[in-house]
Amino acid sequence: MTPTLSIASLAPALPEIYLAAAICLVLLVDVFAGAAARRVTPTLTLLVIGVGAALTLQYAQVEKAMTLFSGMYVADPLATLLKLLTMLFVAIALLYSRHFLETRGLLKGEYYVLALTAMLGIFVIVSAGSLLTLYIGIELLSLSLYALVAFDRDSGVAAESAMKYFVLGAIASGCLLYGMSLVYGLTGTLLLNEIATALQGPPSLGLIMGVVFLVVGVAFKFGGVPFHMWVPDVYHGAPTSVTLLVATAPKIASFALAFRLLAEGLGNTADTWIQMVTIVAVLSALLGNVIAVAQTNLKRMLAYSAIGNVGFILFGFVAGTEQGYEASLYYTVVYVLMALGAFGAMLLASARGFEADEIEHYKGLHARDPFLALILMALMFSFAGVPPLVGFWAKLQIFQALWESGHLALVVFAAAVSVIGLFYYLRIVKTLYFDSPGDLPVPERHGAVRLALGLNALAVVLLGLFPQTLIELCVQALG
Amino acid sequence: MQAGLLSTLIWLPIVGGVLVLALGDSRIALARWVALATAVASFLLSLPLYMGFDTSTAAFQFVEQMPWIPAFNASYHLGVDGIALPLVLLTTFVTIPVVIAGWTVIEKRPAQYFAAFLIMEGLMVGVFSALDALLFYFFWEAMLIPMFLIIGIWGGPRRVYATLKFFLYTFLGSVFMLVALIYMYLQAGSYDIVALQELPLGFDEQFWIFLAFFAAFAVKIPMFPVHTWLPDAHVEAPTGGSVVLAAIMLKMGGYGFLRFALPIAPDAARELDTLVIALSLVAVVYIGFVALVQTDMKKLIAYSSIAHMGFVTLGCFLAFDIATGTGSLAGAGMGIDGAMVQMVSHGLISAAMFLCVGVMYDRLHSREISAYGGVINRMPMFGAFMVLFAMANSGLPGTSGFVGEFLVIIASFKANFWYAFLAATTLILGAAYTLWLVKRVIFGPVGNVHVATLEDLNGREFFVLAVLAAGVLLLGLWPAPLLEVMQPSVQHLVEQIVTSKLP
Amino acid sequence: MSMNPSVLLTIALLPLAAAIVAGLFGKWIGRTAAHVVTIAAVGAAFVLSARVAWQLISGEVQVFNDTVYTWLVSDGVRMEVGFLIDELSVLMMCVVTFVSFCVHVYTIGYMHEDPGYQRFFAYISLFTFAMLMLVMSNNFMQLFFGWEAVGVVSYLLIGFWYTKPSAIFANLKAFLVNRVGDFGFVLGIAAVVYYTGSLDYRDAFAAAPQLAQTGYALTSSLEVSAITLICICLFIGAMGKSAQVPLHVWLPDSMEGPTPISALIHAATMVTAGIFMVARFSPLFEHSEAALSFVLVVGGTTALFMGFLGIVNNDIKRVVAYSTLSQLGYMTVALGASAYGAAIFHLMTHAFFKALLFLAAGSVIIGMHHEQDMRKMGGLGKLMPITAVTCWIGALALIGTPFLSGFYSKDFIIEAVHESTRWGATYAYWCVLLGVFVTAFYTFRMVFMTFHGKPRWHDADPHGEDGHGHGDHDHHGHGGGTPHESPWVVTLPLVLLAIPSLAIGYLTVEPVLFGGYFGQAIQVLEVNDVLAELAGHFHDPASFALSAVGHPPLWLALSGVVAAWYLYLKNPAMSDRLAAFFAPLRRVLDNKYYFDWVNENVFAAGSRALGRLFWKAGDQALIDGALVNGSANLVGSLAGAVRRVQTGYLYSYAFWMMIGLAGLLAWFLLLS
Amino acid sequence: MITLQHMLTLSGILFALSIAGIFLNRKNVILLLMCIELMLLAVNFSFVSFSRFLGDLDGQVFVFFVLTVAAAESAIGLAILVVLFRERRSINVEDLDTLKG
Amino acid sequence: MFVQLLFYGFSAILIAAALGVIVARNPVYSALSLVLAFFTSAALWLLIEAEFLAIVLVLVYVGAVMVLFLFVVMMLDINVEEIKRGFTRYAWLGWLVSTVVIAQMAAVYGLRNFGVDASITVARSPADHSNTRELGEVLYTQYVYPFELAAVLLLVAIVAAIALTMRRRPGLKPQDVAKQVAVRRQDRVRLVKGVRAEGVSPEGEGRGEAP
Repeated sequence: MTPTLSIASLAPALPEIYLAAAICLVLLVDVFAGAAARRVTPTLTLLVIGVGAALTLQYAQVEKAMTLFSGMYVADPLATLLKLLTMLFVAIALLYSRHFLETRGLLKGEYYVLALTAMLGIFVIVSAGSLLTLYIGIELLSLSLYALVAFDRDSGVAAESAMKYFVLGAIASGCLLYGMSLVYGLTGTLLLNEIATALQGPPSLGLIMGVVFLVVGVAFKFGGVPFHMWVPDVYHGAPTSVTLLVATAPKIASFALAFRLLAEGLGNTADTWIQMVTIVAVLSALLGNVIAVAQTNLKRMLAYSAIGNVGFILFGFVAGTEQGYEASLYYTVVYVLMALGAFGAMLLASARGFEADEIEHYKGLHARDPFLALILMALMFSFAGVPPLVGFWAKLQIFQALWESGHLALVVFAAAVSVIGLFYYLRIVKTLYFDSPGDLPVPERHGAVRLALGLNALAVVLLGLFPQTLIELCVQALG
Repeated sequence: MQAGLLSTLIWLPIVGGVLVLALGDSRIALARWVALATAVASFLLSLPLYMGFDTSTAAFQFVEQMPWIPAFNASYHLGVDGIALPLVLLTTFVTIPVVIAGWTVIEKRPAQYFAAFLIMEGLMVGVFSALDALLFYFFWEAMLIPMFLIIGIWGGPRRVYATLKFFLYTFLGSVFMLVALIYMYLQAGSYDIVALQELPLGFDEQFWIFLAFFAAFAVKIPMFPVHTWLPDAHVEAPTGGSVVLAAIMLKMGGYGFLRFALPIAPDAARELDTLVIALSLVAVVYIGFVALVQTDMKKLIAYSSIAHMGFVTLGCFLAFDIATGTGSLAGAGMGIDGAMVQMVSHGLISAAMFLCVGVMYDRLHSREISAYGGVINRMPMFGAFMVLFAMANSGLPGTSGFVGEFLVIIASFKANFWYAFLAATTLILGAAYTLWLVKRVIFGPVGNVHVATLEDLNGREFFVLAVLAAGVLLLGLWPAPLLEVMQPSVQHLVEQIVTSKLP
Repeated sequence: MSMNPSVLLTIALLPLAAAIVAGLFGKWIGRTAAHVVTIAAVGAAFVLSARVAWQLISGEVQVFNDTVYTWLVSDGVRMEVGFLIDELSVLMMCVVTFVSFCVHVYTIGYMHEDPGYQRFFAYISLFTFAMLMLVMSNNFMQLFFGWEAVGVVSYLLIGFWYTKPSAIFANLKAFLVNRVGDFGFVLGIAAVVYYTGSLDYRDAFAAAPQLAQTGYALTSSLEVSAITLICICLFIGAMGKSAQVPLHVWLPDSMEGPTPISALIHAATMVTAGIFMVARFSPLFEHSEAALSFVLVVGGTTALFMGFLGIVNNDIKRVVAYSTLSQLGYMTVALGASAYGAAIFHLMTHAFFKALLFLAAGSVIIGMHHEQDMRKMGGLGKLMPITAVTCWIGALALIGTPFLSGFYSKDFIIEAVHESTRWGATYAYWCVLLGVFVTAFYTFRMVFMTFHGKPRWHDADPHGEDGHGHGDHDHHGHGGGTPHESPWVVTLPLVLLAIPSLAIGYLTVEPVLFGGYFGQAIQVLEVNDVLAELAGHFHDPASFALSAVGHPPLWLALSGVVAAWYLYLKNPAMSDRLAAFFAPLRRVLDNKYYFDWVNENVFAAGSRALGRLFWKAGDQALIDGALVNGSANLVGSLAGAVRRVQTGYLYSYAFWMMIGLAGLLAWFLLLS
Repeated sequence: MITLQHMLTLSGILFALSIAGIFLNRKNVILLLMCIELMLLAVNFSFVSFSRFLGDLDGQVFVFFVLTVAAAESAIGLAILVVLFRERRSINVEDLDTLKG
Repeated sequence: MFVQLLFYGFSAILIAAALGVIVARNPVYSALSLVLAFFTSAALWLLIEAEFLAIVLVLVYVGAVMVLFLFVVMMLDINVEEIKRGFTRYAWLGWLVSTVVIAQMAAVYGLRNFGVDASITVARSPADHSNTRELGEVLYTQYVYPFELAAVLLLVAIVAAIALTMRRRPGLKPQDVAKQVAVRRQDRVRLVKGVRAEGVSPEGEGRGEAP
């Protein structure tokens, strides 16, 4: 291990390096732009992300897995894919949010900087090669999100939810760290690949305990039951644009965390954590979907729906096979795509003084704004896993992976639970299409955002009709 | 010409539907004509399917195949055999009257109404012509969405309950089918239906697979005791929705039994056939009685649909008892023939019946039987049609309604006298509820002042009903072509299902 | 030489074509054209039928049995349309087309004011077509087609005046009761297919002896012979169509239809389809003693007990209708006694005189301005001489006056059943014997009340207490003045029908019954052949008529006439006293043995109650309420309960996390 | 002598106590933040012990980073606390219950 | 032996301090208990020769973090009476669960199947060994990547803290030096009744501007 730092050898780490620099740039531009910052910063941020994506595509791609920085940084196709997706999703989220932020006086440079640091946190997790980078990435992401949730300083619920998020998140971090310390103590290394080789044979009790702590941490980040309590409150309390951010890209980080930590690092003790993940997944899928039925607030409903979907993502880990991880990855990406659309539509539907977060605010949206209603409907059916929408393939792959690994009971369970899920998604469609609009306001038109949202929904449909591309991407990334 | 015909039949209506959607309510006149043109074009394009169909083989024809999801070894694989072909034709045929019937009647968002039906037509053709199980499931489920909206948007007062119930019920059933399909995919390495049919399976596997299929198809067709979504859905759906629901969607259940459940899990089907037959007979008798006391016309027809579908399931599952009872296969095919004819015929008759109710509903906005009486005094033409369709519904020889019932009863006698006995009660019950309906609605002195204001059919309505009447009579008087088309496929199917897959 | 199938097709299809023309285009072509077309078609069909009959009888052509058209082929079973033209079918064809022709002509006068004129012609032409298809059929399938087709036309015709609630009640009832019969019929056909794999008569007949040896286990303990199963099932069909007890209830009510169809359908042709069917299937029935005994008992019961009902009814058409029931019972008895030829013979003679009686009753109804209650008639004989005379002829024929047509047919039935040794034959014999008296009594009660005695029509209350006493036409109203003789289009058919009523028995009894007329069309096992035994006593029709003096039926008939004369002309008060004396019996008869009551209150109401129970308790409460909505509510309330865990308090959130952690720790540490 | 077991047990006790502090505390949000610090201390204990007892340096570096992160974390936590207090005029845990269900 | 005695002594104090953090009635006491806990921890770490971290712990925590805590406690000016700790009747459950967790963890550490030999003692380093140097050597080489990330993390903390807490309240009238310097005479002269001087408050714009 001779740390030779040539610029060329750092190329795979370009996204992180670039992003760290770009964050500073945005921060500086924002400070010095003064009043113009309101116009400049959002655009600049999108530009930065765009350039980042281009650079990543151009320079940071690797044929096969390699490590950097003494093994603490991993570059592999999965990382590249996840980073690109993250950039895409964050960019879309920011695009959707701009108008919302503007009308509520939240359009500040810090918002964008924090979004970018959160993104950097995701990158770090995605490329983490050691427990340490993993931890720092998590904290980078979490701290940015805590701040963003509390960003609307005039909102009591936002502060409340931020506080809850913070405290619970810190506990989760503590658990994760404790688990890491045990794993470190029992293997003598922080590097994930070394941990993987160090762990052979039946797991010791100490390791099992460490794994329990790690699973708790991972489950928390995902929002898996019973470590999910923050999810509905944060989704509900945060400004919708932040909810959009919290609900989407970090799911990729969660997947990466679980994958790097559990599947790669602790792959040899999979038997142990698979059982724990099974418990969490089953509880999540069940309770998430069941409680969502009783919700009247759309954000809360989507939060519980997220918990339910997390159950499905975790089912892929339960399968514990290549197909399982692929299914999970695919599910995650698809879920994020759908969540983006759903919250994006919420942002469009709301106006100053009308947050459009109660389900009944969507009554007869079809009559008021057919385009938006159509998009929301497509997304709801996709969430429910009804073909021809992409959500179906996500569920199908999970089913396949579970079946293939012999989890018949779970397949049946997942199937049954998805019917419960269907119920509340259908209720939204019912609200959109079958109820009378009353005197609810007509959403404003924002051409560009609508276009983006339309493309988002179109992607949900097209990926449903032609799922091969995305499936292949996932397979290649993990293969 | 042949290649791509099925694809055209699937995608032409869908594209047409999107086009209609794009034209929107502001250009509704044009949108209507586009919708009609699409429906008619689809029907005309489906005729070459029949003309060019080779009735000497059980093989799939008009096959198209191209890779779709290589990752799952699933392909875009289409084709029809003698079992699918009649249902495809039925689908393209029935859509035309549906479009015409909604011509000016639908005032709320008409463009979307037409678009929904066209899209649904494409999806339904897809269901009947898919030769890849995943593709089949894809269409099968996708079709629920337009139907959900049709009932929910254009439906009656309890439409939300009805449509949610409809969607959840069918989805619950289908999900288990998906689970079974996945299992077989993992065994066979492909979703190809033929491969699945040839997949060797042990008894336990077959048993569970059969139950999974049963869950999906029994709900769809629907069988007792999972039928309760149907009356609600029918009553609340707009006329076109009821028509498509009854005429085509229910047939998917029967088609599923013939395409999947029976050939894939023959041994399980043999084991469970008594159960299925018992439920079918319950449907015939029990539902017959229930239909008798309905006060809502659509509900009555809905229940009668369930009873009629009882014949389909009965016919499908007779083969085993016939084989064991008589030691030969003679008659097994007749049961399936009967089931198929019953499906096609019920497609026409129920469509016509619902359209008739729709004609009345459009005028008086009530489906209650008691709101009518002596309609024929004011609407003689309509009355004539209604009596004709009622007769067909009660299985009068010379109409299509007779053929299927008759074949199934004869076949069921081969299985067991008492099957035939119970099945034949439909002669009485079917006539009782249908003709009692006719008596109360159509005949008699003018029932009330509203009835007195009724006007007879307009040209459009007349055309729609006349077309269906022609179909009903043609099929009743000359069913041979239909049977001929089915024959090789049915024989092949019989061989498949009586051949044990067990080692 | 074989028959030309296109001629046969023409016979069948001419009325159909006419029906289509009159039915679909009636509005455009007008009334006259409608009746011209249909009458021409039916007339032509009659002429052609007669020609075919002549050719066949004269041996010019062979019996025709061939397929003209394949309906469908399923699983090797061919279902076809084909004709079997033998002596039996040509006889029926002639009868059907002739009576139909008369009725067509009669209709011109009877219906001339009705707005549904063209429709009516279309219906009766269509009926003629259906009936022809039925009798010409060479297979079970087509027989059933015709069977149902005549049923549906009958349904349409009974309900012809669709605004009349009683009419549409009657037609529904007729259809449903017939469906009960068809239920058996279809099972019978299914059984035939089961055993022979074919629907062709030929195959079934050929298999009959063997089927008599085959058993079929209905239940584990009950086994019947296959042939009995088939025959009883088929006969249940015949019971429906030929209105045998207990499926007779529709026929009296069907009098709600216009009179011409009562004559055509409910007297002469359709109701005899059942008789025809059993005769046609004689090769099958012959092999089943049990089935024939069943036929005997049912027929005997119908013959006698339906006759009683004729005595108490005051509606002129209904009296004739009950008479028809009773006569159908006679025919059935003949069938049961294996005297198929006698049954068909009676069918033929009955067709003429019963059509005549119905048409005469119709003529009276026209004359009375659509009054049907006999209590409001009387003394019409002078005003309507042609009607009266022809009616007398019909009545005399019906009661079996020697030399008239009814005498021969009926007497041979009585003799045949007397000869029969079959189980139930004795019962049937007494039934038909007593029936003779009853027949004479009610027939002449009707004749006397209508045509003789004091006219009661001028003081008639237009709205009598008899619920069935409404006129045919609602728009006609009542009290239209003095009754008058009907126009020639009405009386001509009466005369036309009176001729065969008088003479056809005398002319044809010998060839039909004893001359081997039926050839292979009717097959009787030698041991059962009662007609062959009777043939020994028979020399010629005249001497047979004279020998009637020595047999009880003639005296029974005479005493019936005398009793009717005494009670209804001589001493009407006596009839009231008798009625009072037999009040309980009378009540039973007035209520028609409570068949209708049972049907309505047990079967119909029971079905509805059962339906309601299934619907409310089964579908709504159990399936929907408990299972469907129940599970939805379960999820809902579970959701409501579980969401409370999300208290909103940070410490409880932390607590749950801790529980999760401790739980996982405990689980895995204890596990390993 | 002090063994690894001693140190680990101590860290375990600290960890459990800190979590107990979080869910036993029904009044004061600041206490929650302090408990979190305590928890991190417990973790650090564990890392340091493993590092020292196994003679591997990585654990101590990790602790170094944990300390850094903890500082940043408490800064943000306190900032949120300040915002919360400004809005609600209370840092009572029991007042943080507008979001539930 | 002496080391052991020290260990037990410090451990006792540490646990007591930790308990103090949890149960103290006044947040200030809690904070001070926490300080105590940090001090004893540092001492314990010294016992196992992790000198650098022991010092850093004291410097960072006691010197910075805890001061921040106390600062916030004071700044928020919370009514101490109100802040009284309330243990509800379910407190015993909480205690029970934590006891169980402690027992579980302690049990695992004591088991032979823990994974490593937990009964080992710390290896004494030679006298010239520098823990600080050792760490310093790896921190900027091997750990340069996390180190840089930690820097970003701190940046996040700064940005977040500023974004959340710095606020320009409408009522405040901060100076705008640039405007004060750029002021011209006529701005001062054209006094209009009821108008405030220029250059006072950007927040006050619109109210104070002369037409």
